[in-house]
Amino acid sequence: MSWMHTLFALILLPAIIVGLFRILRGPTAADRMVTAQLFGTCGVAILLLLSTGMGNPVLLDIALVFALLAALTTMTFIRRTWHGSGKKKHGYSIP
Amino acid sequence: MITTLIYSLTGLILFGMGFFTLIIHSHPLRKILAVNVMSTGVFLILVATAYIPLGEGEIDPVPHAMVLTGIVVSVSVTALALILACRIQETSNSSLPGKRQQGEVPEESIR
Amino acid sequence: MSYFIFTIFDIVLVLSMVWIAWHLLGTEDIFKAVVLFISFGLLMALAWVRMRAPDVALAEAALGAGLTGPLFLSALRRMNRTRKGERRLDSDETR
Amino acid sequence: MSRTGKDHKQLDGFQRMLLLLVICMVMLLGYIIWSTPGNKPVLTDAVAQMQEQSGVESPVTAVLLNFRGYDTLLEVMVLLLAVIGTWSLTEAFFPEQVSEISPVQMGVVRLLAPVMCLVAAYLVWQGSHLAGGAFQGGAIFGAAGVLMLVTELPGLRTIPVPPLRLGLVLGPLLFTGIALFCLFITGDLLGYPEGAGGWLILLIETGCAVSIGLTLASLFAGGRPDNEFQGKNSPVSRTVSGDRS
Repeated sequence: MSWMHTLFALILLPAIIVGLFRILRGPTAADRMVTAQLFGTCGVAILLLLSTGMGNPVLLDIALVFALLAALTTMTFIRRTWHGSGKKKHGYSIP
Repeated sequence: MITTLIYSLTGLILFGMGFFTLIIHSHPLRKILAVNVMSTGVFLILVATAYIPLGEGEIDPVPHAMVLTGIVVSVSVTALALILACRIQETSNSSLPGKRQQGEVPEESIR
Repeated sequence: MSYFIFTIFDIVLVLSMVWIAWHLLGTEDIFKAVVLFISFGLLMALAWVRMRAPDVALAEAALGAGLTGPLFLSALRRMNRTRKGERRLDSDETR
Repeated sequence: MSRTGKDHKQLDGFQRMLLLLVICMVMLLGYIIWSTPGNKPVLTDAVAQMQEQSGVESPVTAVLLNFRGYDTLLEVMVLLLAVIGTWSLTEAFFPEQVSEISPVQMGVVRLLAPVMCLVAAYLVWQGSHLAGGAFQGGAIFGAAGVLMLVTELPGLRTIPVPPLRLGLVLGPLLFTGIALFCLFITGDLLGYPEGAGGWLILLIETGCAVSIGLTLASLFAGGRPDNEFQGKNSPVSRTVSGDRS
């Protein structure tokens, strides 16, 4: 039944692609960054499914690393990019 | 076989796109991004040639080791290039009149 | 069955990677390009997983998806700081 | 909506010619890839035969640190060179207005930084039999450093420089030392003596992971530490500033 897991992973992949539209459209920087984080979550789910589908427990470690390091990008965004210009209406954007 | 082909061709397309962008765009950050995409394409081709489908034997570990070191080196090179680009921007801005205050003074006051 | 699903997975993954790369190299907004690059690194990690290279996927998850994003964001901030409130002179818009 | 910069309308003659050349190059390379007989495991058997003697169970780690150890040695040197280049370019970048650290951010750092160090150690240890190793562990360790750098913890700007430098060269020094030691014992550079391979590789990996983590964190910091502390500690800059005054 391991192909079921792969099938679900395949179903989760379009969720990433739908999110891509938000990155391309997103009016503010925060929209784009949140969508990138959503990708991270989706990637963790896909990795967990694939680890059963491909029969490789090492993929669990990769999912763990993903989940750990997703916070890093968000933190950098908050500290270095978002802050200081968050009072503006549209937030941070390069002219 | 089909998987190897798919990923090799993707690597090739990525390499070509990155190469084209590297030449025609002027912004340094975009050039660095383009070099990253190019290197990713090369890594893809390298690993794809070593791919063997599940259950048909072990995979050649030598290309994997090469790509592993390549990724680490490319990240450190990216960091160095970014700092170089920042320095170029800072120095070229400070040479222009009227822009020196914004770039230089805060750094002095931190120290 | 499993082989079939894996092949479809590969094709969808590869198409979205090329699509992301196209937008990341073509867009005028550098911040958008950086966010797209972070997502690109994530999809790359999935591609390494599919090519049965968990070591490389682990390195890509830690470096490509985790560390390069903050590096670029930090450099973007540092570059923008020196040109606060002025229009970009050497933008790609002229191209 | 999203106008790509590569719109064909915007390309002038030179760029069109360039596009044509790039497409030709890609097609040529594609033909080469197409005509290469793929899917032939060239070195798999060679690695598998020597796997017993390498001291580790993971083939990638065996290739990285035993069979082609000098590649990795040179690569660690490249990372060190990147830090030297960065330090000689500029000083570390700290934003001019330091925003106060909110409790949530502080909580995230308190929670995640130790977990990251733990996972880094786990990956280094795991490198001998599954995926993992010095690079991955070092990257996670560096991520912990980057997390603290990004939060601008007040203690980070007063980090003493000599221990930092020692940490940066720990991996390369250890690696070179063990390589020379092996040269004396067995007559080959990085030819580990029988049975000791596993322990030596683990030792090298631990040192390299610490160095790589510090390297990535210093690369993120974007320059050498503040001059004030450098002047106090390092004799080189003291003499330079002395000459200047």
